[in-house]
Amino acid sequence: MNDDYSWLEEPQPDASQPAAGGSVGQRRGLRRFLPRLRRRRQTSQPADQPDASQTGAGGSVGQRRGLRRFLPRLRRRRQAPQPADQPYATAFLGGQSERPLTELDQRLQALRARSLAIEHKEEWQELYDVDQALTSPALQEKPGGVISAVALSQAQQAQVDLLTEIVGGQADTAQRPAKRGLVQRAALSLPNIPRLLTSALLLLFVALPFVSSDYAPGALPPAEFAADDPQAVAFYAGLDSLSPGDYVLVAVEYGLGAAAELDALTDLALRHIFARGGRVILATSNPIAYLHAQNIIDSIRVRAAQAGLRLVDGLDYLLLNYLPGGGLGIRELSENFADIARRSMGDTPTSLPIDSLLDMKMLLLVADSAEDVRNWVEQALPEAGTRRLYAATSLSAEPLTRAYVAGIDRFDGLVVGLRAAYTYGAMLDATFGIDPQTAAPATDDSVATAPTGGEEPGASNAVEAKPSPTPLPTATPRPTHTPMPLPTNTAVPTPTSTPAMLRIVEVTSPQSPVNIRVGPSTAQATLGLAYKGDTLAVLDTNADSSWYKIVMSNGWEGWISAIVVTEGLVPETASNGDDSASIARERSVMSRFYPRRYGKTEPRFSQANQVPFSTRGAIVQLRERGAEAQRLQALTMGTVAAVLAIALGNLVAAIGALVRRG
Amino acid sequence: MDVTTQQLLSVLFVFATAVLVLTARIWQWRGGSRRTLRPVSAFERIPGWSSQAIEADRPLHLAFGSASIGEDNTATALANAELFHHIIEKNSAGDTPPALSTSAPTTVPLANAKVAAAWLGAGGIRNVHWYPQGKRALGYAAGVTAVIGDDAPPAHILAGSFGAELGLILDSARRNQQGTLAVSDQLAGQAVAYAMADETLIGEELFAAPAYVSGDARAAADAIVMDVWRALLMILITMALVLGMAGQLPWLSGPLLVVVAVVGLVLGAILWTIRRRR
Amino acid sequence: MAENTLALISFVLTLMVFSYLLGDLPLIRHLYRSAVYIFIGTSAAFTLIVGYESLLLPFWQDVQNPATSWTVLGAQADRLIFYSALLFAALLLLKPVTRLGWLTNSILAVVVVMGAAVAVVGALRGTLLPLLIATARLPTLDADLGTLLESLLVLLGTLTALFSFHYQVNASDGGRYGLGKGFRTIGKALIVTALGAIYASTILSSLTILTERIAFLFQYGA
Amino acid sequence: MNRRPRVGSSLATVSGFLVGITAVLSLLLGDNLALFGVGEGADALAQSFALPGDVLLRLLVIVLALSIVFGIANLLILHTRRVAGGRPMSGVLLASFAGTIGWHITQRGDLALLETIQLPIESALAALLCVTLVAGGARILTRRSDSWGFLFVLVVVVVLLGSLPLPELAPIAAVSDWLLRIPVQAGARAILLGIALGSIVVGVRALLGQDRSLRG
Repeated sequence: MNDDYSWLEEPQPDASQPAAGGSVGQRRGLRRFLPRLRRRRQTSQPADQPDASQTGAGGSVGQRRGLRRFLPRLRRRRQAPQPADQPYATAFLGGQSERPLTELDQRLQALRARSLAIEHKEEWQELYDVDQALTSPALQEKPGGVISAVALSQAQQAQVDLLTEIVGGQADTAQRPAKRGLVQRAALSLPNIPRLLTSALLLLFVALPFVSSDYAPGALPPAEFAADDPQAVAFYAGLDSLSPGDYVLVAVEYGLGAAAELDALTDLALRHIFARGGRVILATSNPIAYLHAQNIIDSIRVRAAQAGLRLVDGLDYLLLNYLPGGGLGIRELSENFADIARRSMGDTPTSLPIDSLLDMKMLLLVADSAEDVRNWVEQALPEAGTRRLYAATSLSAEPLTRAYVAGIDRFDGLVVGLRAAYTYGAMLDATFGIDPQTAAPATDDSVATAPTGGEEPGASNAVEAKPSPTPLPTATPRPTHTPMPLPTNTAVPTPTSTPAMLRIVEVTSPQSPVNIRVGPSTAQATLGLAYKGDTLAVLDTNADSSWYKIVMSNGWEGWISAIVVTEGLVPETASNGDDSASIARERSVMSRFYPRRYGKTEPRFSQANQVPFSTRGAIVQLRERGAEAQRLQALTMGTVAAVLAIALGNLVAAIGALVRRG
Repeated sequence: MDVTTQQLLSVLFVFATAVLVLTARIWQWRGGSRRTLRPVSAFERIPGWSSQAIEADRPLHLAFGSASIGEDNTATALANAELFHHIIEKNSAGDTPPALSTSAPTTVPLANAKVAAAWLGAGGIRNVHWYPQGKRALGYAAGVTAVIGDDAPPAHILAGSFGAELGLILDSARRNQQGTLAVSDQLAGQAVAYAMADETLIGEELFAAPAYVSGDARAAADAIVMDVWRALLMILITMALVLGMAGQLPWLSGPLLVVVAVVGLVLGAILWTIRRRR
Repeated sequence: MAENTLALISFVLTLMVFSYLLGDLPLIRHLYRSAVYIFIGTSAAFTLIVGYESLLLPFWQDVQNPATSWTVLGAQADRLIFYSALLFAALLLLKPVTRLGWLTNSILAVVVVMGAAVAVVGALRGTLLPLLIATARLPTLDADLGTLLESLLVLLGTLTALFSFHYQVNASDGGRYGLGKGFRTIGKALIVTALGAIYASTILSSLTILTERIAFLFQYGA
Repeated sequence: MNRRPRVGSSLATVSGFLVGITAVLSLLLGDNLALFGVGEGADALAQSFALPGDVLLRLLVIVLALSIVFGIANLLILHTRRVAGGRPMSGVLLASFAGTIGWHITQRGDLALLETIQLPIESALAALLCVTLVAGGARILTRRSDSWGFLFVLVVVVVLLGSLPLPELAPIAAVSDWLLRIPVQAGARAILLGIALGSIVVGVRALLGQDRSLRG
């Protein structure tokens, strides 16, 4: 085995014996050797580290000779120069023989004993041992060989002796770094001044725009993506081309660290999709992003619910289980989409009519690193037929992502960073800029127009009674198998003009939640859950009144055991007359869906997509607007500070280097 | 290019790579290359750090980052493991085994196995750190700065998969005057490594690292295979370009590309042999 | 907990992390450290929670349900897959303490190789082939001269940068002279340029996050 | 040097080899019906071809999902040991871990902790990263005082300036735009191709059982 280090590892036969020339006068022992190794390394550290040379006070030129000087020479004799030209200490420890073992202190003795015990393990056992079969023993050079005979020349020996004289007195200063001297520790713990200046400069500049509007340089981003950024234009056009019922796979691939940069884009894109009537399948290969995505979608949903727009977990959006293993999980998603979707929903049979990536209209990726972009491009895009990929990335992922967008056919649009988010928001506002309160029915392009005040926020309870067509995609390859009523079935009893009393049950069982079942028997499948305090409208009872047929807030019908509820009557107007009350009730029901209770079944329903287009646009309007403009100005200031710091720091360094050379 | 052609090309590529890997191994084993690997200064620092760690009785810090077996960066994790194996082995004379850190849980068994197999010294206390989690893991970076920083390693060898969070580790290492070697298969991490680490490798050099550190001829075989493929790719691109520019042929048709691939392969192999002979 | 308390906690934690900037001062260093330790603890816990609730539990329930099946092989096969996965993981976890080295090694080999297979397939079909094709297809003759030149430049740049990775050099001159040297220099310049641009955009990215934190501090302070 | 293969390592390499070849072929070819002709049974053939890849993938995904346990176990053991070894700080970690789990169990699914503790610390760390990156950028030439360092600094400064929305800097923005469009694109492509190549070569080596890690 022609291993270029093997000679270093081979102990000399008489290594444990005191060598012949091992006189007391020869101080080239381990103790002498090791500190020198250390000191030399330290002096060779970059010159900008002032403390580095402190321990090497004796770091004269002479020290640099010695081992490093003669080692290359050793190597050259081997005719096989290796890149690594410094020796490993292990080898030296093993090779040391000039000093009687008994003179060494305990630790060094132990080190040495161990280094002798080390044999270079040879573990190359190839498959079918091809190498072995094809290699004749003659070709395998024995380790040791030439090299073990090499000794120091007289001149080298003299040099080394001289060195030993010079540094000998300090040999015992070998210390652990942990036991630094007091002064040194104090120096270390003092803040590094240039660094502190840099931080202060940066923080100051970033903070200024928040303090006073006088420091607001630079123009805010335009209200529309510029034509010279075709990829951003394509991104907007792509998302805007969605029609109601289209599914979009949204990959949320960023952790909380990038939330401040990418949340705005995610939020806008989701709202855009919802506003176009699309449905969202969220996927992520990052566990924390899984939780974070829940929060994002929940905040959208809660705001939307205030405007009477219901977004429903399981139909309008679905958060897929977290995909473990990065690219592998994404590959698994593209191979077994239906399976993952089913598992993500619990074991409720679902009407989700998708079973592969091909049922998506497009893929949308929000990512903070080029790696994630690469993973989705490599593992999902090839499996997605002709579907296109759109991406929103952080600035740090931009250069590489651009290389991909330019190079890969079905990778279409790209928006980057907070600036794009600002423009994106402005564009959405312009597109969906209809005030939700005064929505004009004429703009409704997708669903049968609801003529009677259905556009009012909060009035969707009334709308849902009307038989509007379900905008489920019709071109799905697999027929939907829904053993339960479709969302459009009579939801709440049709409002009548005369106030009437509505028969309800309230869940009173101390053991909450209780199951809502498909039929009047505990043997039936579970359809959903009801919680203590929930009220449910009663449609019917079974023969012996031991089960109530109820309608869930989503419009689905189910059965609940009489044991766990108490019957009552409420004025029917409360359910659809008073907006605020109905919203409040709605939200209290909605809050039952938040947070997701993993592994439990929950009612799923959809009404958002039956709401006219004009009102759906409200979902865009309803977003929280942060201090985006201020943050953008702070970003500009921060960039200026960064440029200043980098330019000045490097200028000083360059001048310093010139002075040192001159 | 239709799917079938792509798949056929892929299979061809994998097969050819396999053949090349085996051939290069055998060839390298027999005579060894007369050409040397181009010098990479970063590798020359490792022995010094190793010595320092032994002398000061501190653990070296070897970091996988988010390189994980079973995931898409398996190759990185394997190359790392190989590199770390050599470093640990050469560090075996010391009292303290190196600290390995990773943010990918699957790498924990691998790292443990590596220490167990390569550490020939005493103690053998496994010193593998996992911090949560995954790619661009600030938790991991912070964990390294706080926890491993406490152990005061003389140097950090950060060869694996890191994002920009590498900046935190490098900054804290510099503050404590610890040496750093950094390389990442993620570009953001690579850029940070280039700007802030004492020593850096670039991208692919990571995959050739075992060849440098071990000096093992067989490890160098991989570097050779990559060289060959790179040359072939360059030839392929150029040929496809020329053909495409000529516009004479309905280029990018499946069969044509296969022909080009085969011709390129043969040409490359011939060129390669000639250069060897010389 | 009241909104205010939560905001106060966030505020204090943010400041604790920022205390890192003050350096390794005796007491202050513990602020940063404890923030980091808290952070690692919670994020490990969240990772575990997500792993359990959103992965293992659904898998487990799925296996119990005879009505669903992962593959054409049916529910029995699912169960087999699931239990062997459990066994695999257990053996890997116990690798340091078991004597079944050959078995755990085989399992490790399977995991490694599967990962490698996915990586190889992905790298081939996702990156290598598409980028090769795109690179070669870059210059379209009917485009105007400027575009053509630009795309040719990208192409040549890609080639030279690829070349600069070449590991082997002639032993005689160490790769210091000749045409190879020139190409290598240009290629390296391109790579350094790319890295510089990425570094700059990484700074911008983290600056964006810094602005958010500062905005939060101000918002709370006000 | 004993070079006789052990039973265990052969088993590992052989099983790795078989699994690897199956997985690569299955993943590469399994989804393409055209490859199997259009005749009767082609569909079934393609499906059965894709099956091993699917099964293996599934198996691995579950193993990976379970692997989180390795990480957690490692973290807890290590830090318990550190607490025992007189490093009380590790106790903070253990406490916050236990606290989060406890919170999650008692406050079923409430994500408030995520927003209150996790988010601020992680954002603050990312913000801190900004400072370290700028500070690191300010001393590039101190460390690397050659033409490469100079080029690097130049590109960083130009790209940063180019990102500023100031009309006075339009020429610089143009340069930075050109940089990003041509040289950066070329360099990034080369690095991407290089990494893909590296993964393939190392991956294939692992498939062939030539990797030492398989023998742990």
